[in-house]
Amino acid sequence: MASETTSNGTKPGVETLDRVVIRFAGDSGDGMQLTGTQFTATAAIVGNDLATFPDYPAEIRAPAGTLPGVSGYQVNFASEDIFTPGDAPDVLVAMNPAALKVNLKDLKAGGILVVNSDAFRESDLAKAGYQGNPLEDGSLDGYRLVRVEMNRLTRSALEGTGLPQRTMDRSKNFFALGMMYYLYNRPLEVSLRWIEEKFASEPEIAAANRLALKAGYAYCEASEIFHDTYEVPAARLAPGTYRNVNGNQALALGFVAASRKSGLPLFQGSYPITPASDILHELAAYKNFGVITFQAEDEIAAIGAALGASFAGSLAITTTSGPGLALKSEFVGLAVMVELPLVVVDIQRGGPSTGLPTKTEQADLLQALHGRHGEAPCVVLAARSPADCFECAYEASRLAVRHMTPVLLLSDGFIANGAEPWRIPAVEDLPPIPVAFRTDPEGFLPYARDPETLARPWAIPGTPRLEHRIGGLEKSDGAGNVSYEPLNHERMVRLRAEKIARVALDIPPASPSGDHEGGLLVVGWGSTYGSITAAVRRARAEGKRVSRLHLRYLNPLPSNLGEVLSQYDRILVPEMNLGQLAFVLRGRYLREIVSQSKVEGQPFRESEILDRIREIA
Amino acid sequence: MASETTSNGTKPGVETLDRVVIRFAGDSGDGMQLTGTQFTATAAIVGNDLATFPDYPAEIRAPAGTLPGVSGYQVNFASEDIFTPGDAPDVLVAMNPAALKVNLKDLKAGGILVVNSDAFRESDLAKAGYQGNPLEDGSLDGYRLVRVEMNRLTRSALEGTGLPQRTMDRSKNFFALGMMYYLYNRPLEVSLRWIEEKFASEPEIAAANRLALKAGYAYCEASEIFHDTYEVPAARLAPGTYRNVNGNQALALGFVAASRKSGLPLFQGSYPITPASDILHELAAYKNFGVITFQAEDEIAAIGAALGASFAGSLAITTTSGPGLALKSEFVGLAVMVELPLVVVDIQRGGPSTGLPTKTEQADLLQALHGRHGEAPCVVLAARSPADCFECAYEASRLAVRHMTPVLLLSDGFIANGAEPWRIPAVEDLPPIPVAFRTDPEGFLPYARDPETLARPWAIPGTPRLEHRIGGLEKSDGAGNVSYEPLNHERMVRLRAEKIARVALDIPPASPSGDHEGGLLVVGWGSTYGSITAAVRRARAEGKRVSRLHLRYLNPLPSNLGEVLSQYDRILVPEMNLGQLAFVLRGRYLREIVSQSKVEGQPFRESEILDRIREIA
Amino acid sequence: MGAPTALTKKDFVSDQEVRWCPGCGDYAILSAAQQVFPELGVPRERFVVVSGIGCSSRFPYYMNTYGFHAIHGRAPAIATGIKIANPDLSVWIATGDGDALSIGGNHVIHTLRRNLDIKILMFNNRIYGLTKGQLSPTSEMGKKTKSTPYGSVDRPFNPVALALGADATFVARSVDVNAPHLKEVIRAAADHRGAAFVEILQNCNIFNDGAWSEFREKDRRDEHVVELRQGEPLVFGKSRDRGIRLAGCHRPEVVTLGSGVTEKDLLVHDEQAPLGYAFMLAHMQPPEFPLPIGVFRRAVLPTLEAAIHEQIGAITAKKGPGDLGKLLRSGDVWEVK
Amino acid sequence: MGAPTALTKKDFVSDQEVRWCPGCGDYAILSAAQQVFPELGVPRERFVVVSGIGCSSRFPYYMNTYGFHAIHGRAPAIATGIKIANPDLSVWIATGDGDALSIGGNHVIHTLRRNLDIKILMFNNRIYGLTKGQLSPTSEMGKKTKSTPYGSVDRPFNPVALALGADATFVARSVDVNAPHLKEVIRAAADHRGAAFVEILQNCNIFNDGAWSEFREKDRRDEHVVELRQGEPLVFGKSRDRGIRLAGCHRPEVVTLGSGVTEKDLLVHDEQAPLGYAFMLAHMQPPEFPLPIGVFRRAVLPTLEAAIHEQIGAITAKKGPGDLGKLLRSGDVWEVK
Ligand SMILES: Cc1ncc(C[n+]2csc(CCOP(=O)(O)OP(=O)(O)O)c2C)c(N)n1
Ligand SMILES: Cc1ncc(C[n+]2csc(CCOP(=O)(O)OP(=O)(O)O)c2C)c(N)n1
Ligand code: SF4
Ligand code: SF4
Ligand SMILES: [Mg+2]
Ligand SMILES: [Mg+2]
Repeated sequence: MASETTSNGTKPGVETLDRVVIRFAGDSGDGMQLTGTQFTATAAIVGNDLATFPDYPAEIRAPAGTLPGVSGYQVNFASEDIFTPGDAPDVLVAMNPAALKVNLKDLKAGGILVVNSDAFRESDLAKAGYQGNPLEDGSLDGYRLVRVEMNRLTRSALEGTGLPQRTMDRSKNFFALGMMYYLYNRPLEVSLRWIEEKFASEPEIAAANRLALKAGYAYCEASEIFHDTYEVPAARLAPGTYRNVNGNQALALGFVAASRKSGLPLFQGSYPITPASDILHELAAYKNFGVITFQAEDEIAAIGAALGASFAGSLAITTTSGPGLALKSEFVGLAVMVELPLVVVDIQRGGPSTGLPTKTEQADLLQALHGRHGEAPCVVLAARSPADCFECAYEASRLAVRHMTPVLLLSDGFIANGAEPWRIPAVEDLPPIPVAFRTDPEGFLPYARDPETLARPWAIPGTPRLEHRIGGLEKSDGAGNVSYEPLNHERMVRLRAEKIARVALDIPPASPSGDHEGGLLVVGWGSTYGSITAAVRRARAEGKRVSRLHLRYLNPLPSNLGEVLSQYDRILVPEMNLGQLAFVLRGRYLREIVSQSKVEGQPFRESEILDRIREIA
Repeated sequence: MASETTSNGTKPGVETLDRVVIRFAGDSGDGMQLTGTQFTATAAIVGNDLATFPDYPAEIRAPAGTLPGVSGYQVNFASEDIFTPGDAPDVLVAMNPAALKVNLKDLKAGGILVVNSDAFRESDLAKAGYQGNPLEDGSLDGYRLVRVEMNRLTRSALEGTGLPQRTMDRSKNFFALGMMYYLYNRPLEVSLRWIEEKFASEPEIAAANRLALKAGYAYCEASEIFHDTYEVPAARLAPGTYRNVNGNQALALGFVAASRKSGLPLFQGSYPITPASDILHELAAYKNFGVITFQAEDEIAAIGAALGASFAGSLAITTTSGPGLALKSEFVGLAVMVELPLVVVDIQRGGPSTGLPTKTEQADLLQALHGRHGEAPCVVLAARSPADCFECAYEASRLAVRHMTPVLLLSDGFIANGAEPWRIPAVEDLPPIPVAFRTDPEGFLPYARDPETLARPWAIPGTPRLEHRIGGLEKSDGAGNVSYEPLNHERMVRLRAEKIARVALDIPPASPSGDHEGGLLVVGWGSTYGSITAAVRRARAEGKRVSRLHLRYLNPLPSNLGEVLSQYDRILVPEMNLGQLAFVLRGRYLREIVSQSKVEGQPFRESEILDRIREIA
Repeated sequence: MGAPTALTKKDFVSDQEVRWCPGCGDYAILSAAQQVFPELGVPRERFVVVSGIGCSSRFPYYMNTYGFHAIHGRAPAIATGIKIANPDLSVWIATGDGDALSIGGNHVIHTLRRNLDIKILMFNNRIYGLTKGQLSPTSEMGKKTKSTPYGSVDRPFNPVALALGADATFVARSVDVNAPHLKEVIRAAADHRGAAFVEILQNCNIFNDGAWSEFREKDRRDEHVVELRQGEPLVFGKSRDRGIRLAGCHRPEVVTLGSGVTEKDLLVHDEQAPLGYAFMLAHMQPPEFPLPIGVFRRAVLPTLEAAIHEQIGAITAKKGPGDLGKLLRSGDVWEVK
Repeated sequence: MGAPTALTKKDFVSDQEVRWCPGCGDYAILSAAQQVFPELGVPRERFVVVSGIGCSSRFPYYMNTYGFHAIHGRAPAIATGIKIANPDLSVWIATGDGDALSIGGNHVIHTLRRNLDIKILMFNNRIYGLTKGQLSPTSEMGKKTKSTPYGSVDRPFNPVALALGADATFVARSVDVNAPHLKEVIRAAADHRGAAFVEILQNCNIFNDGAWSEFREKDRRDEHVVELRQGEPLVFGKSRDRGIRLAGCHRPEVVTLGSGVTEKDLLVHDEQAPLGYAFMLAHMQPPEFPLPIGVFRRAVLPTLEAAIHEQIGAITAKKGPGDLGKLLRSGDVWEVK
């Protein structure tokens, strides 16, 4: 197959760029997610650093051609290291008028705009709410407009296949992909191989897509619609083996790794919910790793089953999004009381209530910290990027098991679906997760505590002579029998709090990047990592005294955090909520905090944070 | 019947006291709650100010005679105004050794200790874990021990009734009550009348109780076991009509009042849970007020039904305790999104998880504020005393309806079951709760907003030409259709926040008692009101510069609160949790706060707060 | 329920664009409801359609009535509150197999046992549509879905049996694209005074296409379904040449008419028969049997909302309407001057 | 399930004081379980008893086995996780009518449909005991409780019918104080491979005393219950002089033996009969009928936990045990030097 891409030689007018942002946009039925993923896969293999942002509608399939039906996939690929999918695309591929209308505002001034001109008939325009035809009314004069009759060209490329016209039309996304491969001098192999595998059982479809891909490439070659082409060389990534992962895949892999390294079978209790379902889909495929996935009747049963499995000695996790976490609240409280390890993953989405299920947000932090009755402290972590999800899943598992506690792990729709290159760790380099079930009946007390961590013993059913009962009523210190004794209650409430507080001894201290002190410190958590990092780098390049600190551990906070914050003059906390971490930091450290909020269901642009930094740094 | 109490004349050696604390304690089967309630009812009629603290076991009926089976009822009655059930009883009535063992530590040094000596057989002592007999080993020398053979005396008083001995023995709590009536020169009528009504269908039981009550009284008269007796004159309460209420009764009455004054039928969706169930029991009796009580299959269905009833135009409430509030989290978020009035009552109990179901705590504040995914702000109120529950229920209803929002109302086990005199308001003095359902189809937009409150119109099914759809997906501003538009989402998130913030314009400003500035300010919320008030009064009497502020409105906080706090040098926040309000105030106002925590499932004693004030004022 | 009004289908079409996949069975159900509602003699403003979350639960947006798109599984709770608060309303639930039977199972069975006068239309596509293709509690064993890539090992519910187990007073089954039948069943549910549970076999052409082909396709369905009609024998087949007979009590069998077997030998449908009968029908499943569609059970029993209001009425009649002033002053009161 | 061990009742008595009201029916159930467990040939450490919240749910504290006193209604969820994680354990649920059928109804029906090898003992006292006397979903209509001071207007569930509706593979009913019968039923549940639902009529002598007197009292129960015994006719009465006959399919009737009616005319119990039969029995209710006790249905079907582990085994056998290093490196990978 490799021989088929020999056309990918050197071409006249190849300009080298550091980074490029392409957005593919079309109708939900146009296969844009696929196109984006393919472009990303190739960029990864070429060795670019990259970041992606899939943005798709909440409806399964909104009416074809309408604005709510528009699906987009943005990929930023670069020879330098990058942190975000990019603010404004250099190239917009718009497969129909609705896609144009929704996305044009983001395209860089003077950017390349590739449109499928076959989709701009009057009825198409009407569906998108256009009065006139933007391709003709001069409204696109500020862009490098490239009109391509993609339907016609795809059909003619596929003429020999004998496929019905509707089926042919479905391949036009590969035509578009081929064009982009030409424009950026990318190899076709990765996608050709993928087509082969994916459509193994439908050889005509495979053939159609293959032909369309090559036709798109060839069309550019022949027509010279692009005057120049570009090259984005490989990035100087740290040496190692890489793959491309999105956040949910990385979480799944992290849990499997933790299961292997701890020797505990992995049990996932889950109920499908966007954007968390993919973790279930991923893990359900790992049966030969002994992974048990249990799709429960609801979120409550899902966490209940996980807690039961934890009692029985599994590495137990439950995965959900905000509404599901709300439902699990009561059970998380029980997990706090019975002190069993459990990882609860919340892939945050736009809220409140059903909100914007396919959009991203960070507004569940306070729920994660406080959303339980009574004093019910948990460990709370947040992942900052797709690849970081692997480490966070692993770390959440380690902490849960070592400290015998529920751990809440926050991610969000942006990093769950967004992809980036991940340097694959060697299995032997993963930190150990030692587990010792209690087996000795001598002196066994279910609520005796490890002097260092205050964790209680894990004594699993099936172990002779350790029969004991746990439950949600207050426990007597040590013996763990039901106790209504006032002073015992106070002691236990404080012990549970102290147990979580001591996790701070088991995590790295906060260590800002930039200056050790003075000026502005930008503090972030979760998926704002990319935008903050990029913005701070830019601001520093502009000579601003600005540093940054990204928090993985939100409860307990690193023990030196108060000290660190006190080293800086001003603190800015950008969050995709109304200032939740800012509130927590104020309450904890009595520090004035500048909160930057964005609650649009969309990640921060680098420029938004940069602008704010410029205002206050 | 009144003539039967002529014996209650003047007696030699009647000493006048300002206040007295009695604790009745016995086995759960001994009827101590009843005895306490009767003493309280009489004290109320006599005109004392009073406060009570029933403290009963979590088990329905723990094994008779054991420590976990002990049930207690403390009543503080006074001629001055009082705020708490009292720290240490002046009199302890102990019906068995277990009751003695559990309660003795609280009795004042030199206090009166009345014991049922018939219950101190060897087997009784063993059940309570006594080695010897405390009545004989001198261990009670520090108290004024009064041994009474209550079983024998009750039996002999009931000889003529022909009742079986076991039945006779059940009346011995009335014997004890009669003794206390003698000791404090109380009339018997109130209890005699109550016995008549309560046991109307069981005349032999009525007779037995009546006889036992009088026998207890007469026995003291005859035996002169008490050298002196005491009088506690009527308190100088504000003029008006009074009755005795506990918090749950007062809540029920408040909601009925709000229903009547608003003209909205009251709909309660609820699922039984200690200590909230009594609100359901109370309201279920008010059928001729058109009150609908729906016992749902669980807490989720309970709030769901209430929200449905609200949509249909009812004054809708749902009542629960912490675990139930956790379950309702997701639905509260929906209520925030659909912007319908709804009152959610949480009678807090000891947590986390099942915790200490019959004990009191204030650890659900952060859950009430933050226990939902997404940015889902609600109004949060807390009642401070049994009688205050009436006003809070009323006010919660008013705010919910006026601002079209869910309102969370916090109470706790202490005030839910504790009783105090309530000055009954005149119906016409209750503030109006105007409601205007939208009926005009002209220009109707489901999410148009009142310019003052930002409330949306309440358009109920059945109204012609206002057909519209609401739901949990993000709404477009104004029209209320589903919208995934980024800027609309941001606008709506901020509108919902602003709507709640504006409630601050509809509530009274914070107004501390004591000094306007300087010194220590003790800030409280909820049921700590009594202990704080008493402690601050005492401290001021000692010359301390200490003021106090009790917050009913926890979200939004009064708009002048930051300003008020800044007037004082130090701030102390006593709470029955690990410092939840303290955390909120720090986060909001960046003020250093001294947090005083008590998490024993027991209310603060006046002395505990006083001691802390002395340390820092 | 109010004076008849001259409503048409158009009156029930909302201004919102319908956002289901082209070809989805939900369109047919929507159309059927929009045709039946105007014929029910209920003023439009008295209809309330409540739903949970799912493709099917988008239904209320497209009905120009009052509507409440609730949270996943909780439509019955909201509908219960609406109906009790105002029994004059005609309250409908549109729900999916996941919404109704997975997360919402408890609310459904409680609504049925309480016999609230609420109509539950459950769109059964044997899959989670909105979340893009996971197992549902009606998915058949062995099914490969996104969440069961190696095939499911869960036994599915039989929705009709479950509803009968919850003592539902009206239980029926119909098929999305069998318009006349579906409309008849919806009408029958509307006419029933009490809780109605209607399972509608619905095709999700994206994630579970063809799940019900034999019952949906015009040229095949006559061979694969048997229509239940009150008082009529259970006959089926394109040429109505087969029927259901009892081989023994509780043991139905398929027989071919002719050669000694006549309609007289067949089971005669009785919606009011003892529950064991309806339960037997509920367990008639392909391939052994044709799938019964129509009304399995119809029983008249008091509705909860009526009982609640009657009780309130009776107590109010006895005690007199509540007087707030008196209530506040009830119990032992005393005056302080 | 493991080698037989010489266990006795004593081995199953925990060191915790039993805290039910004197006279509560729960004592009898506890004693029955403590007698049956040692006879099951399961080592003590393999028993896990899970419960929700309620008086009945205190049960695990008194059993000297592993135990999990969960939150209200959620015992089946926890039990499911335990059983799937370790199928070698013998997993039991102790629950009440409120815990199992009100808040926990959905988990119960899903556990039954999935056929996990879990035994559910539901203590039905037709009341909420622990919360001091509110209506339960099995309370009879008209009942005055704390939450229904004027009498309830809710139709109750029929627990056996509901379990059958959920397609439970083992459904039985027994009575707290009928020790031999109760032990037999518990043993049968233990022996069944699959989900077992056992309704135990239990007296709450504090809040609902006498709810089941006619089925509990030694001198009355023979007249009011009919014991279901596999292959035996349905005979009852102190002198075993009456029985149940079918008046028509699905229509049972009570007949007196003698005067032409013999045991041959009676229904013969078959635990494996088609479901319509068991459902019919479930609806035999006093006063018209004696109350059936015993095993209504027993069917052998694959259990969920076995199917899960078989699937894992089969796939592992086919693909080989997972290699973590390979997994991490799967998909398109590239090297950066
Ligand atoms: C609390 C909660 N959990 C999960 C989800 C995700 N979710 C939305 S719809 C759905 C299932 C839809 O299936 P079904 O009810 O069968 O409807 P269909 O889409 O097939 O019509 C799920 C799991 C949610 N929205 N809320
Ligand atoms: C989430 C939650 N809701 C409500 C309760 C209160 N509650 C405890 S037990 C119970 C019902 C008990 O009834 P049942 O299950 O029949 O058990 P019984 O006490 O009668 O044995 C209720 C409502 C609770 N503990 N948790
Ligand atoms: S996903 Fe399936 S059920 Fe949902 S709209 Fe599309 S076809 Fe219909
Ligand atoms: S309240 Fe009833 S069920 Fe509970 S322990 Fe007492 S008698 Fe038993
Ligand atoms: Mg479905
Ligand atoms: Mg019960």
